[in-house]
Amino acid sequence: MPFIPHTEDDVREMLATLGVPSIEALFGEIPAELYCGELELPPALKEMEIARLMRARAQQNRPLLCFAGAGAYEHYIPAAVWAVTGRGEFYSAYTPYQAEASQGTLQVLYEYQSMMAGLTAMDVSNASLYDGATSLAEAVLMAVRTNRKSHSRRILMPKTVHPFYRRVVETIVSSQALELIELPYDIETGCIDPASLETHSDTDVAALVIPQINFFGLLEAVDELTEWAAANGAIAIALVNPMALALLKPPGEWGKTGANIACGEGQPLGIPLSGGGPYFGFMCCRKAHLHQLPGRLVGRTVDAEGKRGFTLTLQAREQHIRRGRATSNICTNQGLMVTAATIYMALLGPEGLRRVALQCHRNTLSLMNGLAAVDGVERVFSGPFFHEAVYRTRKPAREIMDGLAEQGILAGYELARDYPELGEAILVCATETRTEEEIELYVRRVASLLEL
Amino acid sequence: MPFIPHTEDDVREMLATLGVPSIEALFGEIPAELYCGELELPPALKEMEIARLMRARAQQNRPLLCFAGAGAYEHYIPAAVWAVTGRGEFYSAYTPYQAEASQGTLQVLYEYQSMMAGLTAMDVSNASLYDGATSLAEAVLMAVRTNRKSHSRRILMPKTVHPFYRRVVETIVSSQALELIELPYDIETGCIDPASLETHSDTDVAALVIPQINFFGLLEAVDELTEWAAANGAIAIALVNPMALALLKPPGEWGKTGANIACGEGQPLGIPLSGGGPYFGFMCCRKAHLHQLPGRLVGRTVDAEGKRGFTLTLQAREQHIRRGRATSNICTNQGLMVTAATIYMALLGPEGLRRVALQCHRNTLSLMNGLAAVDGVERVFSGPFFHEAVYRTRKPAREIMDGLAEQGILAGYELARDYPELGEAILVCATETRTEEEIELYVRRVASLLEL
Amino acid sequence: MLIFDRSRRGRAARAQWLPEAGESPVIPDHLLRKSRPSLPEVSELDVVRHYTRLSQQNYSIDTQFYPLGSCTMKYNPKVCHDLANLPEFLNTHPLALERAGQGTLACLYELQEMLREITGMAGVSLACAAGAQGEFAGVLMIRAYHGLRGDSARTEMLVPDAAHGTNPASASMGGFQVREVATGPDGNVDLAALAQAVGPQTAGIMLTNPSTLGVFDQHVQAIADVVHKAGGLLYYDGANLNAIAGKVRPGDMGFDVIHLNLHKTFSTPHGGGGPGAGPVGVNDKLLPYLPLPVVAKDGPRYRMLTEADRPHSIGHLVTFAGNVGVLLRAYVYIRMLGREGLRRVAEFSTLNANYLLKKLVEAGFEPAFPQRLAAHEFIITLKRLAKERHVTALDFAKRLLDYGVHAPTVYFPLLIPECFLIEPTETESKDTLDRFAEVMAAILKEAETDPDRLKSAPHSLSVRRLDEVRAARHPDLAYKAE
Amino acid sequence: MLIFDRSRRGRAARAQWLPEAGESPVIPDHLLRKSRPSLPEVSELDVVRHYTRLSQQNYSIDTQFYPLGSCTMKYNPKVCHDLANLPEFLNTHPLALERAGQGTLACLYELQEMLREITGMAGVSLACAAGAQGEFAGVLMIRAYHGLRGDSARTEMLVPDAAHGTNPASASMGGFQVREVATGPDGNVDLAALAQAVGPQTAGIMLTNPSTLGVFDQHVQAIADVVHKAGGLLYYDGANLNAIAGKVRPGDMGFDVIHLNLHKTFSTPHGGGGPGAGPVGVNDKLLPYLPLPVVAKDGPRYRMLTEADRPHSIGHLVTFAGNVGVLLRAYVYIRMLGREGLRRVAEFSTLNANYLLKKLVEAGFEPAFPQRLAAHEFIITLKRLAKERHVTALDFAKRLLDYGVHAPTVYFPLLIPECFLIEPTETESKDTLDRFAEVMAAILKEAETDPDRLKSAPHSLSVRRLDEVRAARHPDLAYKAE
Ligand SMILES: Cc1ncc(COP(=O)(O)O)c(C=O)c1O
Ligand SMILES: Cc1ncc(COP(=O)(O)O)c(C=O)c1O
Repeated sequence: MPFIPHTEDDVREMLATLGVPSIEALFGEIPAELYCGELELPPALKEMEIARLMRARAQQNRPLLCFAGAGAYEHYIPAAVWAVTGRGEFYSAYTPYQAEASQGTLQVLYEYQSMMAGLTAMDVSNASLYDGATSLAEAVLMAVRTNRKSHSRRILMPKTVHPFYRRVVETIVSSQALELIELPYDIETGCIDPASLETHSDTDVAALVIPQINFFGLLEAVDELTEWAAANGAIAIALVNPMALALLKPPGEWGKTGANIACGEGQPLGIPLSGGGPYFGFMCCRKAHLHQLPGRLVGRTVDAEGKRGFTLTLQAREQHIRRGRATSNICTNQGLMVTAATIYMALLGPEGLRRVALQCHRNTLSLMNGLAAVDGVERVFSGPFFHEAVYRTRKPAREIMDGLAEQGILAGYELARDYPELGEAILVCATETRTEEEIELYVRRVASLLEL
Repeated sequence: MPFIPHTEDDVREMLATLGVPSIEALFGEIPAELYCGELELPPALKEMEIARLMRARAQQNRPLLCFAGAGAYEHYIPAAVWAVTGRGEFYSAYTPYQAEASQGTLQVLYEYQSMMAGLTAMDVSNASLYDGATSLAEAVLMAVRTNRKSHSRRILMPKTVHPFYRRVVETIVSSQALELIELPYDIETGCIDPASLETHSDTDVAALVIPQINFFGLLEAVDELTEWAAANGAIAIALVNPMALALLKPPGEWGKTGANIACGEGQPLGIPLSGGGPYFGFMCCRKAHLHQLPGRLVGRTVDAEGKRGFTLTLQAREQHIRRGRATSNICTNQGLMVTAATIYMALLGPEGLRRVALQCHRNTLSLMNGLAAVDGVERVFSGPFFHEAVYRTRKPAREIMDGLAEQGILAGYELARDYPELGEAILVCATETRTEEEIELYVRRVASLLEL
Repeated sequence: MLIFDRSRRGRAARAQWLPEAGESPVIPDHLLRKSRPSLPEVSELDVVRHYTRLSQQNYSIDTQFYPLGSCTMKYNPKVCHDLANLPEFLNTHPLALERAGQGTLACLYELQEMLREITGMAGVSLACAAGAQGEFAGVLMIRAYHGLRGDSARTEMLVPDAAHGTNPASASMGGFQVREVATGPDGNVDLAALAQAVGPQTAGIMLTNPSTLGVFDQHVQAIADVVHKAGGLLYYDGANLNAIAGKVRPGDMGFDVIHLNLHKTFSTPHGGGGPGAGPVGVNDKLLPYLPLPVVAKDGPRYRMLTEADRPHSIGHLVTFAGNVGVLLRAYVYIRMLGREGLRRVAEFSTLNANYLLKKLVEAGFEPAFPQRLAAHEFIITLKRLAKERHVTALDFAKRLLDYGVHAPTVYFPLLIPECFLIEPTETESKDTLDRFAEVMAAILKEAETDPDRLKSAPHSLSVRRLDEVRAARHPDLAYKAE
Repeated sequence: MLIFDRSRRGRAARAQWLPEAGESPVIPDHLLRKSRPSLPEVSELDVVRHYTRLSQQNYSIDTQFYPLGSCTMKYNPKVCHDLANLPEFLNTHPLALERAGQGTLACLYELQEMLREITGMAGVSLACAAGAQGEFAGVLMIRAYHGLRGDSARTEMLVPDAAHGTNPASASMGGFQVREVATGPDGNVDLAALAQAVGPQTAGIMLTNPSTLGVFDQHVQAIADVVHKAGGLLYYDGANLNAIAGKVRPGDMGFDVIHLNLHKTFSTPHGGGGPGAGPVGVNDKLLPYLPLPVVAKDGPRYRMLTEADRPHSIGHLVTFAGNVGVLLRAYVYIRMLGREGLRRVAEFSTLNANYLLKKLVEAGFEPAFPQRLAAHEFIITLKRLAKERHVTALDFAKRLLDYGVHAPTVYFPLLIPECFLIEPTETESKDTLDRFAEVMAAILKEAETDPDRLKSAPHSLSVRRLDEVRAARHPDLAYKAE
């Protein structure tokens, strides 16, 4: 009986106290016909055995040198981040409902909110959502709720938003009678042409999603797009990469008044790739929208003696109070990931983070320069990018992917399924963890595949 | 400046407070000619860079399936052991000189002492020595100090004691005018023949070392040996494997009155192999010898309000009080390893530990049975062993070692250098971490090497 | 002290600073950041010391008994953490799972299959990030089911009044009107009220069984009949599966769709609020709608099912494949329990709950459902105390903290006044339960003799009672440098 | 509560229990254990909770300022731990180091070479497990040197009276008579006393420089001359290398043999009392005697030197290759510092010490050596307070604990009455030092106004002042079941 501390004596005494002959008797209210009998599950493994099994499973994963981004990024995570995040007191605590016995988690969350507000230059941040895609879906729902000016439920959703995010938004808002209007991109620049928004200027638009950086790694004209939203009574939803914000103008400063909501994927801030999760979504907004913000919030207050303390607050927005009319159904969020992100940001600081961002940028620049010199490779878009970019080869992208994988390299992400119009295109990313030699290796491998 | 928190402002203010123009000035008392100038050291690496370097170094190690023991054993270490041991409060604390601010470490040490006393069936345990070999050296020195009956400084040191231990004892006692008398073993049984001690019965012997299990993995006649020591006024020093004690008669129960001192290597109790260290040495003794015990001791006491607490005690034995006349020069010991061992023993408990010991025993039995059936292999000694045993092959042992290593197996330890009389002999060990398939694999590989 | 209070301009963890790389040679100036983000500037030691000390201000399973009802706060085995964190698992890029993550996928596939068996459903998807998202996926599947049959009149979702808040929230997020169904005096769903509520407008009912009242609804089959006959579907909130795991299966009770909380029943950690994982299971009726991805086994290889395989799927709910790290932990946990161990979870969590209930009743506490057996949790009400001594459940809860135990869930479910929902879980020993009962009795005595001691509790933590009203009235949600 | 108090017969962490395997089929009954070893019987949660909570009762670098003089309690970078714990390092069997541990050996070799450069010696061995063992090895080498020259009259080792206790202890363990040398009023070795003490019986002198009095002995070259002229050798206790690392080298000061404390200068953790590592370095004279093993590089491969390579070696001091895991941590640390970083360690630890000394003097504390600059640590004496207010250095130290800082080293060196030896280290910020100075000042005021507050300290920890006399008078060194 792993993890069950009861001795035979314990059981005997407990049953005696209860005055029942057996544990079975305690299930007496359950109709007998419901019992399922022996399940077909494998027999119990001792810790030593499961450790051996999982090590073997881990060996079946194949480490590839990572040049893929597309929503999940390999960044170096300082050892201190998880050494502290993994402490039992963080790891094995529940949501901080009893504030006085949860000041550790609560203060971390308050600091997290502060850092995210600082990074995005927004007023407030919630304490996390599930991931980047759900943060965008929640932002869309929130925009509709908060936009008193608009009577429509029309959302402009650029095609330069991550296709996975778009499909999640579709699933989540499907039952809410929202209309997601796809906004095309300029095939030359790979960005939204702000002029193209003019066709929507007469219509009532509830919100415009503005991705920075966009899915192709490119920089959108965020000021113009935000201005357009402001001028047209639409909520400007910034979908941002937090790492990029160390370098790029933050959503709070876009256009004249800034975006209304900023959301995105927090994984770049100290969270391992881990096959896709757990990551965390973040969401920040202007004070005016606070009461429509989904998710938990931690506030600073004082105790009975006037001493500073922290507590969950504005819970009237949440499901456990407002039930069917809450701002979201979210309950369990991604707390521990946020703890790691807080420690990551504290460790890196403004300058450390900027340097990481810049190194990613420079590495991808150098990769793309290398590739551009290869016969049979061309850059697909010419504008500036942050740390991802798209190239096209004269051979099928699949061959490049497979060929590089054989050599232990994850070449990037194939765009053909979502963007057939781009041809044999691959989205590639070189973060700060890639060395010059590795970048050169990548270029050489691509070149030799194309020579074949 | 990694790990230095000073800002430029800090430095300026501090220098102003000190009234000196530069940090250099604070070194003004050091004769100028002593400055060494720029050292030839590699330039600083960022954390990300050293992590990459060390991962590459780790890759240069070659994982071998471990069938070696000879003083260091691969046991399964439950995850909880180091998850808790590695906590900052244990990891980054000093020796608990300020008892009130170190109750965590102190209570762990007290519990450790209690467990070791329990395991060995001795009265008291110290809080650790460096490793198994130094524990034996300290035991020998202690025996001479504590043995008031003997006027000699003669120690009977069986050849069945680990040869590495014997060489360490020699180094350490070399300057103390002790005489280490080598006690031969019976070439048939691989054990000390108690009858052979008779030649020493007339001489004044200060101590007799009794290894259980001995270096060949065999079981010595501990009762007879202890009795001999008692009868001849010699201190009986038990050199024991703590894992084996879950199964074997503990030194406190040897003979009629038990051994006087028990010492050994603590590594089997939750400490990783780690290329040879850090491990820890343990030492237990009868109460009568307490004041000659080297190393730290933690005692239970009460605080000003009568509440139970723990503190370092009997420090008058130690170097920081008694200086040149201390029982040992040891200061820093192996505290963190002892913390891990304490948690390991608490997790396993008496029955868990017994089962591990038994599984090791059974695995080595099954390995030796398999090998015995191979043509060209013979067991060297016929008596019962615990979890190590010696076999001899018709081919040079070196060929077996090399051949198996090529196949990813660490075959054991070659005995030729220390025991040329045994021929092409290999000391082999299969702990609980070896599976049946691995044991069969070993046997098959040996067989096929011998067929060549 | 906040980390920002430790910040000094120019201080830094310099081992983390990459070499200065100037400015971007290509990004136009107007897109660059000019303001310095207000992150703290501190040393590595500052960070380690600050957050280590903060952690010590938490109560947690690793340090305290934590009988928080509905939350299943049981021991999180350390080995689950270690094994899920093997570098080969951690370093796999989500888009390379099929190509380079076959080991991960093997675990996920087997987890799917084991959960299918444990719940008695026909198919499982692991994608949902938490219980609430599982509920939402379930609601969407119910919607899709009726929708594809052209049954568009089904606009109502029935939810018992005792349900967890996420149930109605998920139902309305899924586009349904929520209709509450009353609870009878025995804690079961009031069948008469149900009969009243059900109709052609009923899309389904969301049920937790054992319910959040801590009792197993014996009439679950009758409920299933009523709802099914009316054309509705049954949703099972698996938050309380711990009570019956290995003994009774939601599929066998008649549920069409379910979610599980791996961070409850399967002991993945709560992390101070997440991450969790909320796999969903369905019977044959709903199989086509299961959210993506689902892991399939093609010969020796594993792959992710897509829209091409499952055209009627409700789609994707998270960016990638869900909280893989959490799923791996649950996989390890279930493999360690095995079939026997799983059943014992139910048995011993039930034993602990009933034993503790009995001890508390003996100590003078009033159970919410005196005639009922407890499932793995139970409710006591302090309404008498509130009335006679003006000591609330909240006061009592805060006083518990002083004794070094986390308080049970308070004021939930809402229909029981001044209640404690107490869930000891199977990993706590009789000794711990006995001590808890003693502490409860001691506080009860204090409530009679010295009620102010409770009203002003806690006294021994890093802060005294916090002013929550002020926090909400004057929201201070982010540090601002002065 | 002791873990034994939580024990119940039959309770167990069963995930750790291997299947029952009966009895040994071969071990004779009389060699088997009959008594059950008195280990606790507890669950895994019991273990995790018990030891997690115990850990919280420690002060540590990760949680408190810890200015313990002579101990160099600085930040232990987390990455050192992680990298030394890579499974390929952890799982290498000591007897397979050459065959399967080339990566480990590469690190050890480079560490040896870097330490050689840092100390200015001709050769380094990493084998010794701690500082004291390094000292002992050094003493044995001095013995071997004289011995091999037939110089058997050299029976005395000179040790300054301020030396750490391990120095005389190691000297006598190495078979020498210890002769103390007095310290002058300026904290330097009294040269006249030295001249008196030195002679043909002198085997050598063991010196710490900067000394444990916190000052750099400017006459070190003169001391070296005197002792060398007399035929003795100079031993350098490297416990205080932090003060001069990268600036001044023991080899250049004239020392023949040295040890380093990697767990001080090179920031490997103290672990509540170890493990450490005490590499030794020697100049050419003593190279043949260096303890084994030493790592050598033969072309691309690394190997361990043995007695065959070094027939005059004093031999082996530990079973295998020393505390490899500790050595790897130090390797990582030094590589992260690099040449520049190493020098800055000396500079900033010296800056911190002098700054703090100045602040304390301003606050009214009395330095032991007012005319001297501090090295990386310094001494203040509370003898005035002891005399006037009957408040001892111990009382003052205990009171510091109440303020959440670890106390400095007290009553060492023995020759300064009622002293504090204070070593802030370079990883602490000015803010921390300022706060410490404020706390010291506040306690000083308390000592004047409310001395009992100090005498009865600590007040805020898990225990009050412990009765050490009772502990020694009635030794209770192991739990006994009642
Ligand atoms: C009964 C019940 N249902 C649903 C949930 C929601 O699960 P989650 O928090 O994982 O979203 C909870 C969680 O507290 C619960 O207790
Ligand atoms: C000056 C001095 N020398 C020697 C030592 C002994 O070192 P270790 O504790 O590593 O044996 C110490 C340790 O406290 C010390 O401070």
